[in-house]
Amino acid sequence: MQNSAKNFFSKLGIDARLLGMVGALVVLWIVFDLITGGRFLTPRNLFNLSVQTASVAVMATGMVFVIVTRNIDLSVGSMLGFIGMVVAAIQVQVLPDVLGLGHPLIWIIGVLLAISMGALLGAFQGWVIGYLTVPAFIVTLGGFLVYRGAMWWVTKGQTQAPLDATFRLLGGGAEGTLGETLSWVFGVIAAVAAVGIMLMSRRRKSSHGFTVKPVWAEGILMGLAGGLIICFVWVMNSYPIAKGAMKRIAAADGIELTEGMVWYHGVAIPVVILLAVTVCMTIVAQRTRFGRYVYATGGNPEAAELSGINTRLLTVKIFALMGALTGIASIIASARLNAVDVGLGTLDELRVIAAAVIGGTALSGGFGTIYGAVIGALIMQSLQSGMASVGVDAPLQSIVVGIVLVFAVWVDIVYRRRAGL
Amino acid sequence: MQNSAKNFFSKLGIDARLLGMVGALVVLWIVFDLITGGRFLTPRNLFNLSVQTASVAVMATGMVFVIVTRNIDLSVGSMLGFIGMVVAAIQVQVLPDVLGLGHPLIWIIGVLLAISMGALLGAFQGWVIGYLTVPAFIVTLGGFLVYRGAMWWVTKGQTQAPLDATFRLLGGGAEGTLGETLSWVFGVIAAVAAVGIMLMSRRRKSSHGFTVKPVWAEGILMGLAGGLIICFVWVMNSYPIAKGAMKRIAAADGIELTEGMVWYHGVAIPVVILLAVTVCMTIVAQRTRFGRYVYATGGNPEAAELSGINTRLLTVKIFALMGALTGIASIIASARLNAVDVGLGTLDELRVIAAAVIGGTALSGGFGTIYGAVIGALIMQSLQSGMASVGVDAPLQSIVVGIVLVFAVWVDIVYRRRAGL
Amino acid sequence: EGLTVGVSWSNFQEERWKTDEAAIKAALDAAGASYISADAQSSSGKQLADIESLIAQGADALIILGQDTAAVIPAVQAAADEEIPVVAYDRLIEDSRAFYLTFDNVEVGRMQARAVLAAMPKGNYVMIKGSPTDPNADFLRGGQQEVLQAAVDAGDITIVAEAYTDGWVPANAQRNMEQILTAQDNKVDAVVASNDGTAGGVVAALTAQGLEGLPVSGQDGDHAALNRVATGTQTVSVWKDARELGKAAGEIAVALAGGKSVDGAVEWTSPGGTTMNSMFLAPVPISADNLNVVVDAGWIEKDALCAGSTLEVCK
Amino acid sequence: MDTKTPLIEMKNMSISFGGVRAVDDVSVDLHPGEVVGLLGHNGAGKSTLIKMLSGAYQGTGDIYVNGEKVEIHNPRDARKYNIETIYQTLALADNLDAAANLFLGRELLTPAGTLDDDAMEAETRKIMGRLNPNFQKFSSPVSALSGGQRQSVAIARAVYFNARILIMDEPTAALGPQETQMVAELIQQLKADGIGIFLIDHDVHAVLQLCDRASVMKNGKLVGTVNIPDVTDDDLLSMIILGKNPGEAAA
Amino acid sequence: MDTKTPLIEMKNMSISFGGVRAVDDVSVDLHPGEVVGLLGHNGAGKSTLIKMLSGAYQGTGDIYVNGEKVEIHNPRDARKYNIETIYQTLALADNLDAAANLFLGRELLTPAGTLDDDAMEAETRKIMGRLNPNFQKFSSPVSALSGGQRQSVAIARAVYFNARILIMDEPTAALGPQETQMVAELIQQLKADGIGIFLIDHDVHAVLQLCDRASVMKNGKLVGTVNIPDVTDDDLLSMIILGKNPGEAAA
Ligand SMILES: Nc1ncnc2c1ncn2[C@@H]1O[C@H](COP(=O)(O)OP(=O)(O)OP(=O)(O)O)[C@@H](O)[C@H]1O
Ligand SMILES: Nc1ncnc2c1ncn2[C@@H]1O[C@H](COP(=O)(O)OP(=O)(O)OP(=O)(O)O)[C@@H](O)[C@H]1O
Ligand SMILES: O[C@@H]1[C@@H](O)[C@H](O)OC[C@H]1O
Ligand SMILES: [Mg+2]
Ligand SMILES: [Mg+2]
Repeated sequence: MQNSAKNFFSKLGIDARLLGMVGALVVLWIVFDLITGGRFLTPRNLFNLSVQTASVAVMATGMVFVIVTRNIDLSVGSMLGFIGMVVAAIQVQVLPDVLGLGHPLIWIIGVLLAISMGALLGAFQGWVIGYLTVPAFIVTLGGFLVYRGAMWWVTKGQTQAPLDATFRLLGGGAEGTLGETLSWVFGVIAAVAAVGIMLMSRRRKSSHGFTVKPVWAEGILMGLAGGLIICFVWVMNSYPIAKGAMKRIAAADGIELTEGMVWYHGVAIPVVILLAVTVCMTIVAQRTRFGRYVYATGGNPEAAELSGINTRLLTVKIFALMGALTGIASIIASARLNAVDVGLGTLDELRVIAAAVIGGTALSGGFGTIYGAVIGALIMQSLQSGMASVGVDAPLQSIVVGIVLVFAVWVDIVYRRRAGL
Repeated sequence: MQNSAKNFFSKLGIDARLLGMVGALVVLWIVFDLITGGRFLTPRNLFNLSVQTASVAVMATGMVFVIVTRNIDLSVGSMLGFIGMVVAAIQVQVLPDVLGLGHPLIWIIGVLLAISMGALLGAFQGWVIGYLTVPAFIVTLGGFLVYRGAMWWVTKGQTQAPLDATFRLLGGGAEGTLGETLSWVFGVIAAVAAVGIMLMSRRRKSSHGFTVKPVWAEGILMGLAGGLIICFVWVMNSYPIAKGAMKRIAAADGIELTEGMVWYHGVAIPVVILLAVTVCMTIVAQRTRFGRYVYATGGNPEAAELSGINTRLLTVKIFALMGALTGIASIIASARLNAVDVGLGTLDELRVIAAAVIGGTALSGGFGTIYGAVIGALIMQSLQSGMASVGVDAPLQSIVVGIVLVFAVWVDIVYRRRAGL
Repeated sequence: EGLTVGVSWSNFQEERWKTDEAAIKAALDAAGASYISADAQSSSGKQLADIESLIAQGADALIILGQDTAAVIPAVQAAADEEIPVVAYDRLIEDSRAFYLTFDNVEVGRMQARAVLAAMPKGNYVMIKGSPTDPNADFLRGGQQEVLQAAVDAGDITIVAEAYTDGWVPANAQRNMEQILTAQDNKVDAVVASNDGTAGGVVAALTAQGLEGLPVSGQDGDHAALNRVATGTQTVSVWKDARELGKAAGEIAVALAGGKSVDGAVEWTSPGGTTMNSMFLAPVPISADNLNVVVDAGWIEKDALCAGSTLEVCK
Repeated sequence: MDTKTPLIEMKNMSISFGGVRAVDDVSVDLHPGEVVGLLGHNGAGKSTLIKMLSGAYQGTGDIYVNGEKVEIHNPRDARKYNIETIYQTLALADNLDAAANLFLGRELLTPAGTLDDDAMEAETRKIMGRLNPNFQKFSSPVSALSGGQRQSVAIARAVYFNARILIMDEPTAALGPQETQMVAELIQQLKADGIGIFLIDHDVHAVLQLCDRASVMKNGKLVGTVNIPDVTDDDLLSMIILGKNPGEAAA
Repeated sequence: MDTKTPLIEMKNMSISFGGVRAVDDVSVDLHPGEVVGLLGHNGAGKSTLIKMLSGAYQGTGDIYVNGEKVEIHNPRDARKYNIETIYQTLALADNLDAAANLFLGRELLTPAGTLDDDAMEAETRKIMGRLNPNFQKFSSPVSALSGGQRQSVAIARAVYFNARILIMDEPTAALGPQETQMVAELIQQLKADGIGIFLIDHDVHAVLQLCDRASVMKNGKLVGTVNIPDVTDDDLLSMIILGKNPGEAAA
């Protein structure tokens, strides 16, 4: 029995680790759902969860590359705060005076500034790590201190709010979603693309004469991938927008509300951003030279250097990428809160590292997947939100998170040892 | 010129790194002294500095072993807080009821409890790291979260104070010193011991027919070692106890105070503890099997295991030692504050790691010295106290500390590369 | 007369402290005294080291914003040994040798609850507390409970959920509020949030559900919060005019250093039984009705206050 | 030789990595004063087989030392039975000097119980002088040594401590001609002292010269064990390459 | 041969580590289609010398490629001049499979610019088939390969990419007899293709068989360079061990 299940999954070619993580997530969800009397697995809560996860998950995808190359980035939380504060201050204090309140350029400038600031700061850290060969732990610990201090200086500690109305959409909320129709369009396109890519890869493999999965296995996989995407959109599309928010939106758009009218959220914009980042980063990791060099360097830095890889420059690029993703995360986090205070991003570095590691990235370098990190972030966030729903006090929450973190990594290690990896 | 100076130092056999660190410290001191108009290099401030450094420095000596074996301990700050809270709660709420307020057993129980709690918690973490092979980063990150949460639960966040009067002496202050006479005795014994050890090692070396340093070099070194110790005692013995404190002490001891009477502090008890820890840890590192195995394991864990070293058990021992030292540091920190609040130890893990790394411990494992870590702690503390004296704003302070940290490590790396290490 | 006053801050995290500092400086300038300071970055241990260093620098009087009421006592001890007077600034120090100058935090809690209760006398209440590691969080919560107790007993209001906010971080308050709204199916009628930062997180969560406009409390008079009051998404921000407090602190420190007594000082006994000289300033609850107070006081520019507001004061 | 109890008997040893059998039901033995060569193509399983004896890997099968069944779970267990190993990867602590590596796990102590570094260095000078007279870098960490110098240190470590069973995994791969010659002489001498040696070496001539018997592996399986006096180098090569046993098995 | 411009000339190369001269004023050259052996005791400085050519170390001295002075600061520079190296330590990324290692730094791409893993695997199967027919572990990370299997991968990587100058640092140290034979044949074939090869090998017989000239080093200095047809194995051994030049220098 057990063996035939194993066989089934190995034929499917699904990584058992992925299976394990998804299993853990499902168990967690069911447990919380039982404790909260069915309030956890509702479209509403799943929508919340997806939005709450986005910022940390975006950074976690970058942290995979950082950790794979045997580095660490302790600065992401502070950097997120610093970038957020600068962008918010400009949005609140400078741009409205220059361009006029609500000018459409404001959010664009904000977004570009956040990403390019992140990339620049990250590149600088990467340069110190790669070229001056100071360990990443130290450089980013220094960054952690510097950005937190610098963040305070930007506005002498003053909270910046409210943010630009368009910018705010990037953080989700009732307005910040694709809406029903667009969500379906998005879902169908994504599902078709997923199946298409799988087909193409199969064709390429067989053209080289390699053995491919049996047709039934490939079929199941395609069905699963497409189905999951559609299913996700369906869930997001069954979360109705609250009455009050509908009124607000209707008023803003000049629509007449009638009695029985119901609108649904659909996929939140930060989640769309997260999915886009995940897909891009997966492609980078698996299908580009850059990604290959990241893993090679993680496996053996000297060998990579001797193979003609410019590992120093690579380090700069990895940290610049991490920084750019932190910039994106900063946009999501600040837009979602519609404010930036000096505490923004506190402890996020630990959440991000934990997400990557729970997702199977090895701190000793060389191994880690993007989807793993995203699922890791989802697990962490489910745990935290679940406990908040149940009403667990913050100190107890931190105890539980600490224990689960160690436990999850331990299970992963046992699994890897069994599998002979 | 330059060459002959180099030659001089190399004949003396003084490690150029040590020289560099001491040089940095001296420069720092002089700069702060100039800025503060001579208020920095006073017996009083040096006394303060020595006491302020003690708690972090004690932990830094243990962190050397942790980092040398390619591990890290992010939990020390939280663990310090947790131990402190438990010991304080017992001291304040339990023992006085059982034994009577001020009972002499109270402080002894407190000390033993702190050290054994630390050793136990550390050993448990070490077991998870060594035997379950979960990376230290994760295990101690988990510990960081768990202890902080647990600390709150001990007393539901309530600060515990005041502590037992004798226990309090372990934290320094006007009462918590050796006093003048004992300080001199301590100094002379230490100086004689230092010179004696150097003599013995010389004799042993020449008995094996190895070349030894020229007599003049050895003489200078002995003079330096002895002189520094005496000089330190002399400085501590020229810091007079404030009038108010004298009255208090006199009243407590039933001594009559006369007009011109002056008492001096002498060496503070936490500093005596720190020195004892430093000497013991140095002996462990350099002259015992355990220490040798620590470094061997750091250099090549597999090779150490294949050489018959039980590296798992070794990990348990290293973390137990780190925990015990954290217990000692917790005693010093809480006794000094005469209270334990839920913030005790916050960010100490970063200070401790920074001290060890600034002191030349390599995060890639295999290298690091105990005295380096202590000097590293002293540099960090001098920087912080100095900036506080100068009145630098806190956010700016954290920026400066961040930059100095990276800079110090970079200088060390450049030096090592030059020296071909 | 060349006095030096040392100020030890517990941290600069919240928006208000920079204002307090400016006020203290101004008061000292006026008295011809000089200002030295240090920031403990939320660590009692560092605060002790800071104070030692301030004393070493020759401070004649100390103003201390204690990170912790008890853990700061050795510092007071050290000051007393040197016969230097100490002003316990904003937060209590349980030591009779200190002069206690504050806005009453329990009173702040009461004001928060009062304003919310006035806006929503019946219904489901959510309590968003401060950081579990800040003793003020429980003082505030205590004051809030005092006011709400009667209504709770009468069955008018139900406290359906409460949560600490780790580190006072607004994002944490937002997540907690989202989960509470989900758990309560949006059946929430009012939120007592303990400061303006957490109130910001709460309002963000409410807005996503179209519930903006529910009564929400705060404190500190943060500019963003005052703007929320002006636009109707926050009910009250209890304003502790930091400039008053700072000014008083500077003056008291100079007086004490000169061996003079302080006008208006009262003898007060703390809940812990310590009797000490003290002075209490009255916090002002700022709501839509009295926004002019903060503008008139020059605390905030009208532009910043009024962005997006349709209130009378803003016209 | 076959009549005495063997020093080592390994019976039906097997081990898999992720489903692949790296060693598959292999039995070999070793008598006192005997050198048994282990031969085979790359990846045949030689290193893996002997790592089960030295405690680095845990497989299945039975190990007998002096006729008694023993359990070897880790390198410490192996040392208990005086089994010493020179690993193909050398297994040195790169940050320590030659003396510290040589005595790793068996440090000399002063009467006070502390490390006697001076005594260890003195001993190291003696030993290395015999094994590699060119060697002078006593105070450098072994990371600063050349490939061959490192190998010398690894060899010195294994032979210094009264091993009764010595496992040498390609001990001369990185050595120069002179150093190789010295190792050959060393093996002769250890043999004369009654020590049993498993020698893995790709050089068939060296095996013919130094070994009493040779076991050949292919794809994890034992092809056969032969008495060296009975075979030619071509016999050995055909066993290695074709996996054919000439039929002269000795054990 | 001496009349044409040499493929490589290294003149007066020196490098020190922490005050010790590992290579001291050594000059060697290499012509197209020529195999030059580098010999010397352990620690003589052979690996260090060639690492200056492959860009792994920076020393002093001048390097000429085809008569033109070049600067080689890192391995990328060396690749630019088609200098390929098989390092003594192999330099493989342990977590990647054979194909990824073989193409590391020169991946095959699809028209869309993404990695063409399938094409790379197909090529790898071809190449490894020629070099080591026993090899089957194409989808395992190279950490799961035996010492000799890893060496095969390293060799394949160096020879696949139209090297014009090939540096081989003890390429057969870990190889079995059959695999060693295949490498010897490979060298012959590369030579015929006009490639210049520096071969470091401790086996004097292999050097005599494969090389045209040999340079011998001792303690970082060049003892001398000889034409192989002019010397016996004893001549070479005495150069290596005693550091005596028989006087027949060729270059
Ligand atoms: N990175 C390094 N740091 C310090 N010393 C080094 C370093 N690399 C090599 N050496 C020293 O330089 C000398 C030459 O070493 P090299 O590796 O070139 O020798 P080799 O001739 O290749 O020897 P082998 O035959 O053992 O491989 C040796 O004495 C070695 O100790
Ligand atoms: N740790 C490991 N994980 C997975 N597979 C391994 C591991 N170690 C060895 N193998 C596999 O086991 C087989 C035997 O390897 P082993 O190292 O014993 O060969 P060997 O005979 O010593 O070869 P060589 O002559 O090349 O040293 C090889 O196919 C190798 O790929
Ligand atoms: O003013 C508040 C202060 O009293 C509390 O201690 O910390 C948070 C602040 O908002
Ligand atoms: Mg092998
Ligand atoms: Mg070499």
